[in-house]
Amino acid sequence: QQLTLGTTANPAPAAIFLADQKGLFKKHGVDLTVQLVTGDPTIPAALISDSIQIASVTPTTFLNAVANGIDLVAFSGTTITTHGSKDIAIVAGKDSGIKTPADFAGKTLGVAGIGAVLDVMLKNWLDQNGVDVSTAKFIEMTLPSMADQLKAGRVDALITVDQFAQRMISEGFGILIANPLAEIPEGQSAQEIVATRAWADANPETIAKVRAAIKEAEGIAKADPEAIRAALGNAMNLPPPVTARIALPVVDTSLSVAQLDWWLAIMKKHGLVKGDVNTASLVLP
Amino acid sequence: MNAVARSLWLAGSLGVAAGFVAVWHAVSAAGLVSPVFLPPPAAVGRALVNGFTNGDMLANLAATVARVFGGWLLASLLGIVLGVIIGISSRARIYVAPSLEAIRPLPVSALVPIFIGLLGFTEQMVLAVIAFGALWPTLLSTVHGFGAVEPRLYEVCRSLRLGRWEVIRKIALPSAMPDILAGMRVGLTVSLILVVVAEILGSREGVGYSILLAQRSYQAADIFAGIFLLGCVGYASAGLINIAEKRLIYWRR
Amino acid sequence: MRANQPVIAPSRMSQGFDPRNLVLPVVVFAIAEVLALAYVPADSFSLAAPHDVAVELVRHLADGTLMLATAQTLGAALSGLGLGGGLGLVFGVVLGLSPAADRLMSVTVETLRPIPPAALIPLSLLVYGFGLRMELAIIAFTTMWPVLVLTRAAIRETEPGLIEVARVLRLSAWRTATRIVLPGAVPRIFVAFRLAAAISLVVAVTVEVVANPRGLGYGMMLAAQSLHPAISFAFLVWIAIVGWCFNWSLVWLERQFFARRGAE
Amino acid sequence: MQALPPAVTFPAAAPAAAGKPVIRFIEVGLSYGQRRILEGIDLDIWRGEFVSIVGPSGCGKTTLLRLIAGLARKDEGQVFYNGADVREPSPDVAVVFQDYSKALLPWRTASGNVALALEAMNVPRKEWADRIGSLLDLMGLFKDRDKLPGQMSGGMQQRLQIARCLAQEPKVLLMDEPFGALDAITRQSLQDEVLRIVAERKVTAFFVTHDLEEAIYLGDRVVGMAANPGRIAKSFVVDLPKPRDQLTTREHPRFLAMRHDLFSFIKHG
Amino acid sequence: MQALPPAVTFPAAAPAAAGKPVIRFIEVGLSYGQRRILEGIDLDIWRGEFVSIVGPSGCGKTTLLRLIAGLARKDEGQVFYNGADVREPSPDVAVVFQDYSKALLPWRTASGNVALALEAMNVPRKEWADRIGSLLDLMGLFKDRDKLPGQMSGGMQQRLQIARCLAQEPKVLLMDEPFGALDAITRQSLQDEVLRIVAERKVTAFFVTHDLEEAIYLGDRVVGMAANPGRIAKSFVVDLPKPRDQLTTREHPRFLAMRHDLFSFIKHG
Ligand SMILES: Nc1ncnc2c1ncn2[C@@H]1O[C@H](COP(=O)(O)OP(=O)(O)OP(=O)(O)O)[C@@H](O)[C@H]1O
Ligand SMILES: Nc1ncnc2c1ncn2[C@@H]1O[C@H](COP(=O)(O)OP(=O)(O)OP(=O)(O)O)[C@@H](O)[C@H]1O
Ligand SMILES: [Mg+2]
Ligand SMILES: [Mg+2]
Repeated sequence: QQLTLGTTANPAPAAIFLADQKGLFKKHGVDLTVQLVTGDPTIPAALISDSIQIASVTPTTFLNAVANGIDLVAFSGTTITTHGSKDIAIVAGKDSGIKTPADFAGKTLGVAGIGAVLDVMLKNWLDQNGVDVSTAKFIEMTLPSMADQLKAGRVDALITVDQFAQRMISEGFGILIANPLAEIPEGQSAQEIVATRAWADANPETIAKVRAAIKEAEGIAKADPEAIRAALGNAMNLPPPVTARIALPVVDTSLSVAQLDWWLAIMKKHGLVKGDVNTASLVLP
Repeated sequence: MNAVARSLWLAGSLGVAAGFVAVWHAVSAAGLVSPVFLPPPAAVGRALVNGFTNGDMLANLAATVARVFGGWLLASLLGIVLGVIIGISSRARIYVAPSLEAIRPLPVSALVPIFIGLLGFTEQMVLAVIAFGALWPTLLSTVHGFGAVEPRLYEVCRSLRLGRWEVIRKIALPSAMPDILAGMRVGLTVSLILVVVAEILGSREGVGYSILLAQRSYQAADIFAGIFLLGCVGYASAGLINIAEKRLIYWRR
Repeated sequence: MRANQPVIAPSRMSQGFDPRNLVLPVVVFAIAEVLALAYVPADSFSLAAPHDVAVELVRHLADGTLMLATAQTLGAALSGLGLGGGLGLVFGVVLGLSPAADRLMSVTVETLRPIPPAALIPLSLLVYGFGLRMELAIIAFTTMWPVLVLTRAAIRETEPGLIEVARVLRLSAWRTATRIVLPGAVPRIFVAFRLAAAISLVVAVTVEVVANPRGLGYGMMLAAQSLHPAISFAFLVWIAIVGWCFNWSLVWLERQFFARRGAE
Repeated sequence: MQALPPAVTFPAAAPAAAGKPVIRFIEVGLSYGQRRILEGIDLDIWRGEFVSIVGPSGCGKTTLLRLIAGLARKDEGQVFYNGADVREPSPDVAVVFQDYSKALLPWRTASGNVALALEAMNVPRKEWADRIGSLLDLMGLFKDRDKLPGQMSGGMQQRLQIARCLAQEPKVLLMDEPFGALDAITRQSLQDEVLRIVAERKVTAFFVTHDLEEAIYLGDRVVGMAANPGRIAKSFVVDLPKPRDQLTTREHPRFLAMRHDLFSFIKHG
Repeated sequence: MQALPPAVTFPAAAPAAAGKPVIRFIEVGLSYGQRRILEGIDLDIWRGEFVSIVGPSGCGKTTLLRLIAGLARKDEGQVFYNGADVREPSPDVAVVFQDYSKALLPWRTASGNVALALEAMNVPRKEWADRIGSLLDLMGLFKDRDKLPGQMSGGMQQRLQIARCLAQEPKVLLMDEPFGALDAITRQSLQDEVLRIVAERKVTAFFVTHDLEEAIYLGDRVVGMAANPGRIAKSFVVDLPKPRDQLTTREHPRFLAMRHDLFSFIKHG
């Protein structure tokens, strides 16, 4: 059986890239191709249409899909957050007048996608720091264009990932305000590996094989974090200087209902998910 | 056609549309397509009612309609002016037209970053994006209309020694008017399509933006409610163009 | 004496190729290059200087990746245009010839027309999955309307005298359409198709950018996401070139058609 | 021109043939907006009859012809063709339009324009070449058969339209100033051709013209219209011997008398 | 028609006025593709002269007229207007086109179409109403002034075009079968109007017609063309007294003699 695994180009599914490049899927008896897709939100439809059978999706996409009746289940995690990770940064413009969290009220803030992981992170951070989220205006922009937007003063602050944040700060037009990962409990799931419930029910052995392959990749990653760097550079075809500086994610493929609950609670609080989700049934044992 | 006949035709037309809605209902009732992606018509109706009573659908609609018409008028004006210039000037045809032909097929979504770079996340940016995309149908039709003027009329102008501007204003534009209006009709549709793109990429509140948010959270009924609103705007504006057509090409009937 | 030349001219925007066509693009590129040298850092994540774009363009052309992507995008655009344009032509002719059908369909047509292709992507993806078919369906849907509207208008432009000729000859509806109305409308229908061709390309690329992992749009998006702005712009420039060629071949076809018709 | 003979009277109505009329107008009236164009038109045309219509410019001749063709709507009265109400064009009827330049397909050659009529009648394709060739020859257009209408002179276009109508082999031929753009000689020879064809095929003809001599020369009956509103003000039988001949007929004293009569009718209404 | 007088000869060339000709053709030739349309055209037209052109359908009359108007290109020879090469239309020259229905703006009323000429000449707007009114009146179209061309009969459209050309107050009037769609009476009265205007304003006229009598009645000179290739085959001065008059002039023995002569020229080439 020929399988396709869909994911967007980002560091979270590092274990998958690693397993793919090391031939671990083949080794465990699955014929699997990794397909990069350009947007997370299209993944549920692609799963249902059977264009891809497995996907690595962000918790926001996953929970939203489930909340609206798309019956997906997760059977593995990818990477988790740690306080030490600088992967995500909240950066303000030099001339925006933002120094402290309180200054965010009423400002224009850039995010990569309304309702997506970074957006949720930013809103959660604002909320934790006592800012009324509803006073701020959120604007969508692509990650690579964020530096230009901030420089031109089109947004007052934004949430972005490490390599872009470094550029803004080192060139002097951005000020690092916070590292939101340091302010949430450690060990939150960055992405989950999912399939439709129907497919998962029909292919338990395949799932076991995929899990085994990813587990093995996790082992390699834990032993040699630099292996991830190469795998990410390869999989996403990054320029070598970027690959060299990329902040390495922490691979951890265990997944618990509690991790999903944490996301769900924040999303609910900010009205980013409608409907009820029974997280207990969402993680395959 | 008198008022009675007109309303009968409208009723018939609504009947046909209702037929399509019935087919849609049957499809979703039979479960042929997941309701997550194709909601039943009733759910869309509820979403609409809910949007107008609880949400800010009305404000969104007003903002979007203003953008569509602003952008479309800008596009039509640009299209006609450029079309006239290309229609009459061989120099414009040599130097400018080929470049226009090359940027014509560029996906607007790929160009939006450039527009944002120039204009920021502003209302002007949204208008510029719409104008850029909706300009082509009118431009092409105008150029064609100018080429299709009865040659004898041009000869009349030449023997009357009308100036260029007069030829344009008195002969070519009226004669090309049916073509121009047809182009503007298509341009309006393109504007409606682009307003969604522009609102999404420019983060401007409106029907398009609400469609995006609904899409992000898989709220199919809200997506279709937004589409339905765009459809209504489309229908209403088509009616306006019909009226314009009746007044501007009275001599055709 | 150039007396027979019309004062105002032809229905096409551009004729054959002329070196002077390149003046404007060259000037724009030169300005862009100067600006880029002055303001764009060499390792920018979102902008690139024209010469870097040119280098990437040549490289990707040489290694065949661009060609494969072009084939995929163009294949989808062409087949979508064929399907959508064909349907639009048929419906446009029917609605143009029959005022009753036109009035009955008006609500349906006018409300379906503005459906943004982006809104159809999830639905089409769901039904067809990744690949040619989902893209084709959206392109066909989007290109159908302009062809329909412009064909309908073209048909209404038919010289009333000729319609009367058809009536007194008692030509069947089919013959009236094929012998009188369509030949007269052909120049305008070509305009419609040239417009729809550009739209088909735009929609193909958009669908690829948003969802479909194939073709030029996907390549462009992936390059942007993996922080290769020069490659991304190379794709964009290439899309412009492909679009220009696409349009040019339609103009060429049009000219062949009229040359033949003139000689017939 | 010799001195005119004293005015004579001519029989006014002409139920020349027995049976029912092919075309029958009963109290037909027609208005455009407030303007009354036709009023109280009563006219019967019999099988094989050649009726010439004359009248001042704008009096409604073309409108009358379009009523028979089924191309115009009437407001009052009735128009019958072969006993049936005229609702739409009949396949037996061919129309030569006054506005010849708008009645030809600009993208088809002379042959192609004639072929249109053959297509309409489903004539087998192998017969086309012969029939098109002989018709174009008849109209003196054989060597121009590959020209497009835009490459033809006014007179050539007019003849081409006549060729297409003859290709229809109609039972009724409605002609609206078909020879208006032709020179005297071509005109005379085509007049004779039309007379011959009409006689041979027993065609009923309705012929609008401004040339009074032509109206008499061709007609079995001449109908004179008056304007404002358009109505039939005169109608007489042309009792000149047949077959007619350009020289002798036109010099026939009755011809000259009729001509004079018609002229003064047109002049004084 | 009475017995014809013995054939007479007429002076062939007519340098009626002194000085230079207004229009001068020198060895003009023209082809469309392989087909030779005009060959070796030599023709001088003098100020105030009224030249009638006759010839078989398709012989090149319209083409000749378009050369003077600056609307057609020639392949050989030269065409001069007032001593200068004709490159493009001159403001002094008005053209009445043969296909009248194509030469009117379909979106303008009768008044609007005449106004076009006034606009072209920058006539002050307050003079328009009067001038348009009197021209339309002259053409018998006053009560139709608010009609669109599509609502007018063929003859009305033709008259409207003439009105527009007269509004130009041209020095040279080129007319291509301007009366082709008019009834005999309207035609005669317009003939007289044209003669009057031409004489009053000393207009030079170039008049293409198929009506031989009309050619003689109006012309100071009649030029006969032959076809294949189009060339000037006959040219004679009409030495009938002026002012002319529909009754006496047309019965003048020399008129009849010329008519006969022209007829046999057209017939036998
Ligand atoms: N569509 C229309 N709207 C208004 N009036 C019209 C329309 N069509 C024709 N008429 C009027 O009807 C009258 C008769 O027109 P018709 O064409 O029958 O005249 P005709 O006798 O053929 O004249 P001619 O000899 O000049 O061709 C004219 O006064 C004309 O203005
Ligand atoms: N564009 C063209 N291409 C080819 N041949 C042409 C073109 N225009 C005119 N001709 C030919 O030139 C010849 C002369 O045409 P022209 O219109 O001058 O004739 P005419 O004397 O005005 O005839 P008529 O009395 O029928 O109007 C015709 O044989 C015609 O076919
Ligand atoms: Mg008429
Ligand atoms: Mg001519």
